[in-house]
Amino acid sequence: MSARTEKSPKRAGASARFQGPLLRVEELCLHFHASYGVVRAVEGVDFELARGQTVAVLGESGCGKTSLARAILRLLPRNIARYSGKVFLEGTDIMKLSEERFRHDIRWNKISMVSQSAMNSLNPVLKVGYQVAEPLLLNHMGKDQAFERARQVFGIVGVPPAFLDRYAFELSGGMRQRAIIAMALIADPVMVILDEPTSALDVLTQANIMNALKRIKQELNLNFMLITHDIATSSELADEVLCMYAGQLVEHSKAERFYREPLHPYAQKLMASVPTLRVDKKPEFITGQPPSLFNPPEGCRFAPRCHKRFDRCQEEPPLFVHGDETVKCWLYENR
Amino acid sequence: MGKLWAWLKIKELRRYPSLAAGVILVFLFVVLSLYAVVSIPYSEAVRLWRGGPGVWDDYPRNAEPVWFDLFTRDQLSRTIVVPFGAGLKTEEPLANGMKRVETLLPFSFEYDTFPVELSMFTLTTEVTNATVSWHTPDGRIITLIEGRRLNRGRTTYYISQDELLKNQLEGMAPHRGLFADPEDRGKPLRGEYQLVVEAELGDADELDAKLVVYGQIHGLGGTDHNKRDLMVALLWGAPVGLMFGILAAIGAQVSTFVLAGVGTWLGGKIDRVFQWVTQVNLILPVLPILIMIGHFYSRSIWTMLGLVIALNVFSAAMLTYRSMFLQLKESAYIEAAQAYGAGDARIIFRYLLPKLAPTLLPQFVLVVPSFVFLEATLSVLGLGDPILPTWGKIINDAYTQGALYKGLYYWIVQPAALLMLMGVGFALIGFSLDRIFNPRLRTV
Amino acid sequence: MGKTFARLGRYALFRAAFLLLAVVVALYLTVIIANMGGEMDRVRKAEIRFAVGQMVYQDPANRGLPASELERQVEELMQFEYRRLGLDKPFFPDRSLRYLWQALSLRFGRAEFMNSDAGSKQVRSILLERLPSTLVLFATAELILFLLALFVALFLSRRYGSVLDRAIVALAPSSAAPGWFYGIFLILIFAAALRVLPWGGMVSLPPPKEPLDYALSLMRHMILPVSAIVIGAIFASIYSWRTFFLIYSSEDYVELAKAKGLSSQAVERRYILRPTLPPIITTFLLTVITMWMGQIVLEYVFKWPGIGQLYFQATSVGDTPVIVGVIVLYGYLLAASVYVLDFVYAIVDPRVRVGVGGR
Amino acid sequence: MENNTLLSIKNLQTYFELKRWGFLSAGFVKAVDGVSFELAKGESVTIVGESGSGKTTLLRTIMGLAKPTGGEMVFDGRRLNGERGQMGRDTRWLRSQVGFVQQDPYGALPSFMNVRRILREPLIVNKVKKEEQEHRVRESMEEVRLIPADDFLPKFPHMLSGGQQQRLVIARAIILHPMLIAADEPVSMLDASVRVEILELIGRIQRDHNLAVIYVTHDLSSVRYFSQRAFVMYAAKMVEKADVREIVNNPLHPYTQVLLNAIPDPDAQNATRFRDVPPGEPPSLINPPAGCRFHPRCQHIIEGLCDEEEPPEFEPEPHHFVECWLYK
Repeated sequence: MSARTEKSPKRAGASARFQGPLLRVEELCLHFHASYGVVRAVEGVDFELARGQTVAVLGESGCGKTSLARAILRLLPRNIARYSGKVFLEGTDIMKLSEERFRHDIRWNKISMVSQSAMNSLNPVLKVGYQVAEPLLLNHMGKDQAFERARQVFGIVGVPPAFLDRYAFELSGGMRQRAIIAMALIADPVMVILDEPTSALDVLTQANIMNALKRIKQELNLNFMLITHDIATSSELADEVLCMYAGQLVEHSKAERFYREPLHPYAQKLMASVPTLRVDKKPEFITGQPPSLFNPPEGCRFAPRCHKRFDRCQEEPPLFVHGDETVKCWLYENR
Repeated sequence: MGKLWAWLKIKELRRYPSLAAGVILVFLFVVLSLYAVVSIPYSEAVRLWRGGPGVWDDYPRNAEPVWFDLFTRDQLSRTIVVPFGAGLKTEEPLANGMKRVETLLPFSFEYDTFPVELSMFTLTTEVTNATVSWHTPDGRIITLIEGRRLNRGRTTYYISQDELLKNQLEGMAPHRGLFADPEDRGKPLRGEYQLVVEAELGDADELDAKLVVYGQIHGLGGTDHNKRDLMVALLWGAPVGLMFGILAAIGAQVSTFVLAGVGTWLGGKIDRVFQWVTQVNLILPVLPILIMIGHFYSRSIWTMLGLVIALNVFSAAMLTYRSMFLQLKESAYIEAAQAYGAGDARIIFRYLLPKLAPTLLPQFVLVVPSFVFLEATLSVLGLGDPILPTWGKIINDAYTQGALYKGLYYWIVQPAALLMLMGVGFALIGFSLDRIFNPRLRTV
Repeated sequence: MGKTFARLGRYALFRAAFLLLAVVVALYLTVIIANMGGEMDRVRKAEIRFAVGQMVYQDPANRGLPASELERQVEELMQFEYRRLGLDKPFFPDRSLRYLWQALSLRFGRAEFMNSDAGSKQVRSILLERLPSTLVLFATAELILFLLALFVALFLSRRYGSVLDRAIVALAPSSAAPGWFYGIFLILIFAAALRVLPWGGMVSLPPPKEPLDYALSLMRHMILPVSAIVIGAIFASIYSWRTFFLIYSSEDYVELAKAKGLSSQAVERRYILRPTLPPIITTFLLTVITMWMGQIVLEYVFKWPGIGQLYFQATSVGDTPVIVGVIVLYGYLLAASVYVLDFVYAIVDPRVRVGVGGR
Repeated sequence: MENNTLLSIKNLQTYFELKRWGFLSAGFVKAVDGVSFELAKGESVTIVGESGSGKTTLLRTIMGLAKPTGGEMVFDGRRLNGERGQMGRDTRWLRSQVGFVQQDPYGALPSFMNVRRILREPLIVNKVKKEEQEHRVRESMEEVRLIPADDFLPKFPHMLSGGQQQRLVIARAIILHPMLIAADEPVSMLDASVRVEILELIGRIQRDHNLAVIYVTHDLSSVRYFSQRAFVMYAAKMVEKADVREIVNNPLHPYTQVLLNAIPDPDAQNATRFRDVPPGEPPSLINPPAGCRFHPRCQHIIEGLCDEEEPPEFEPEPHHFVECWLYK
């Protein structure tokens, strides 16, 4: 067990909570080196997130939504080309923190993550209980106290405590996903990033897990950042929506607005392509393909596929802010 | 196969220096093998290597290679041969139908170290008494033998082992004494020497003589204890090693690959039998069995090759290939092929095997050196092919003759270095191909 | 925990039975090969003739009898012996199974030409006398190879692409050559040229009395052979294990471990090293098996008085019982290696220990 | 009247034998356990269910990839599970009559063959004459809009986009002019924007050639516009069969109701409401629960009946079949 320097006492509920937005991201950029050039996965993303609000990050595959989460949690692969911008968590810019301080204060204590492939996110040779309790053991909590906490979070996500003593291969897909969600909650972080938490699961199991996440959201007043390409499922949790296209944020608006009548043309097309069960509306498809991320076209990146394109679109539009909605499209220049 | 060509054609080669180095090395060995087979045809190489009377007479024993000369300031002595018929012959008719014949065998000696051996060969019909004398550049004459009977045909007079002569030269071995500079007996005298053979023989008789002064260094590869020029074996070791390595690799790896494919696809009993035979083969002491068969039955390289292949078909590689095929067997494109009616054979040979062929290549190349060394190991154990000259054989001879004790390092280092280079050449290619083709590696 | 031990026990039992069966088949094959040219029969018959002949000629009762009479008695007794030992029955299945049973129980009878240092002609005592020196050398070399390769591979997996990493990877091809090959060069340098280490042999002659001196002398003699074995395989092992670590360090649970805030040492030990051990053990098993084979020439090159050198001497002299004896011993040693490493694999990989089926 | 039924299945069973230690029989996985339905020529239908419900095994049995162990299957008037010898010829004929579209487009294409080779393989296997092969290849590429054909023919799968790869899979599926297309989760790997494009492509081909199509998916909402009827499968049985519209708007079987209720539509209200979803997981197919297989998770359970006897098929409304005691 690595000796972690003595941690400040656990954030007692009473300590004064930071009043401003929980999370503020400014000009966040993340570019990778690939064999054929530099991939500009996240390009200048700005947004703010109030405490207790769940945000859904939507977009087609390859639009940079997972890279955005990785950038915030500083989980960077070896071939990094550029990593810049500011990320304010409860007022402090965590981008400036040293690796040691970041690992010690932020990782899992402030922000935790539920990764996409639950199937192999558990170490096959360690018992599940140990892995779930590990973050607490790192904070010098006693073994049985940590396991007691683990039993608690297993209860919250609906996993029988007996599974603490099992190995990963002895659990079904749904059980593994719940165990990882429990692991994300154990150090009661401020924000949990959920990267495609249920895309690999069956409909009923997915609904069960979504119910559990809703309960956690209400009881623990937690911030979720839900990353998914499945727009219908995202509406299960989302209070606000960030819509990404080709590495850029194109719209940030409230859930009611986005799911009913989104502003940005791409968002409109995206919503039109989502099939619905209860509403009798034939889905449409979007012609053309998303641009390559290593030499994206000049001006608005959706212009070539946009049905409302006009001459201003040659130039890249800034993010226009109207009240609690921001949109990156010249149509809303003087609204 | 398209992907394979895509890699090899474009400039990928430059991105992998070790691949380029490996290819060059192996290419050199291929050229060496071609040169060997062309310059010394098979039957000639076998004859030379078997040796026997008269084949290596003119070669010194345990001579170091010529390039030793580069490391010393002084000139190391080399072999000088005055062949039959080269001597100046004068005849003097005598009474009663006899004649006195005198043969002069001149040579010049321009070296700073003594020769290692001295021998004279005579070719006569009938000679009653012959006198052989040694003329040194500074005019001294030393009689070697006087009034000796030379019997018919070809005789050899080992001057350097003549004890009488040794005493005559104050105990110095003849091949040093005869050349020693009177003032400084530690250094040989340079200049023109002459060996004179006088004899009385019948008019109809003939007498010819040949002198060989064996030098300290000889040829590119030096010579061994049977006076054989090592270059023969050093050259011929290349084609034999290549042939054995590549054929064994083809026989073993390729058949293992195909059997693993067939076994995994058909599954059920066949797969279980293959798996079980592999387990038994894993426990089978392969080398001792090879040695036993080599001793009891036959050591020809072809039997050995066949045996090595047979004992390696169900090698551990079967397990690795099987696990790869098991994953592949479930993939969608195989199910699609079944869906449009492809039969078992077609699926195995057109869909399963080609997909993993790129991963077979590095394994195949990596296994060649292990077979080349296996052949060397067998030779070192005295089990090499009885007639073929190979590197392992040289190492075996050198080791049994205690080359290391006698300081004849070249004798062991040269074949070992060539073995090493060939092994490393293939391994270089194998490892870099492994990096290119191994699907899992590319994700790192 | 009880359930796990029971399952582990059952797994061990099953593997043992399986390996034993494999050894039986392997040895049966050896016996068949050994007797293809009637070698084994010839030896048996010569042995019987020797024993019977001695008995008849030294029997005081036959003192005065003419030679022809003695010969008749010898002949008669030999026929009787053949029938008793079942040598007259066909090779398949009778005699071959008899030889197999004798081979399995290490009863090889007497050597033809060789004898043990203690002077006994019994093949079994010749073998068992030389076994410890082989085991000492082999076990030490394998242990050093495993620990060294594991440590360096783990160290390198953190420095992917560094100069050291590229250097070691460039050296990987050196493992194409077997141990004995490097042995020759090592002797050349350290024994012949520098005269620092002994040429070969296990202990200096005459062997020192004190156990401590004996151990020191043994270690001094082991330096070259052990380094030869290690050099012969270390770079390839480092290369393949470092590649395993690289592949396993890109797994999802490793990234999750980093995200959990574990220090890089903790991530490396618990999330990279532990899960990669099973495949490492399997590749190490294959290296051990090829090492056993290299032992014969290595012991010959280093004059190490083990069963490898014994085998070499036996084959050059053509002493059949000893040859078959050594092969059988090798069979058992290989089976033991597979069994031990299989067992270690079961301990390291919970999937085997706990058995699949929790789903 | 020319018989319009393409495929009729009565009480079909497909079991897989479980072996322990390689030869001991350890029970059967009853993947498809008594399924019956009829499919007309040119009709398209969707089979919905969770993983482990047996929907994929049913599809593989219809395609001749899995051997049925019971019941009867008649394809285009030809009875299929005949005696030994007959079996081989039948299966090969059946496989040439069914085109297969798979879930993962890149995985479904051999990576070492170029497009021309991929399309020629089914023709070579089914002994189509050489001259006709080139024509058929170009015709099928035309059909799926991979034009101009010459651009694509020399390419390898890794050089195509996700959508193009799926088009190539469809081209390969129709090149033998089959009578039925079997599509196993054809679009679930694709992005929403491309998904509908592919479904429309299959719909058009179906209309042009009067092909029958069977979609197998867990996501009913995306396929509902492209199939006339929908069958719901649970634990190897077909619990409900009806028109798609009927199933969506008027689900009768408790499992169908729960299944549809679990599928979300994009609506901000979802974040506030909890979906009532039955606890537990689908039952094991080795020894399924007695009686109706859904009874352990069903709210409308009738004691003594649902948990003892297997419900037969009822038709409470015209063309709307359901296997549930509520409609006795």
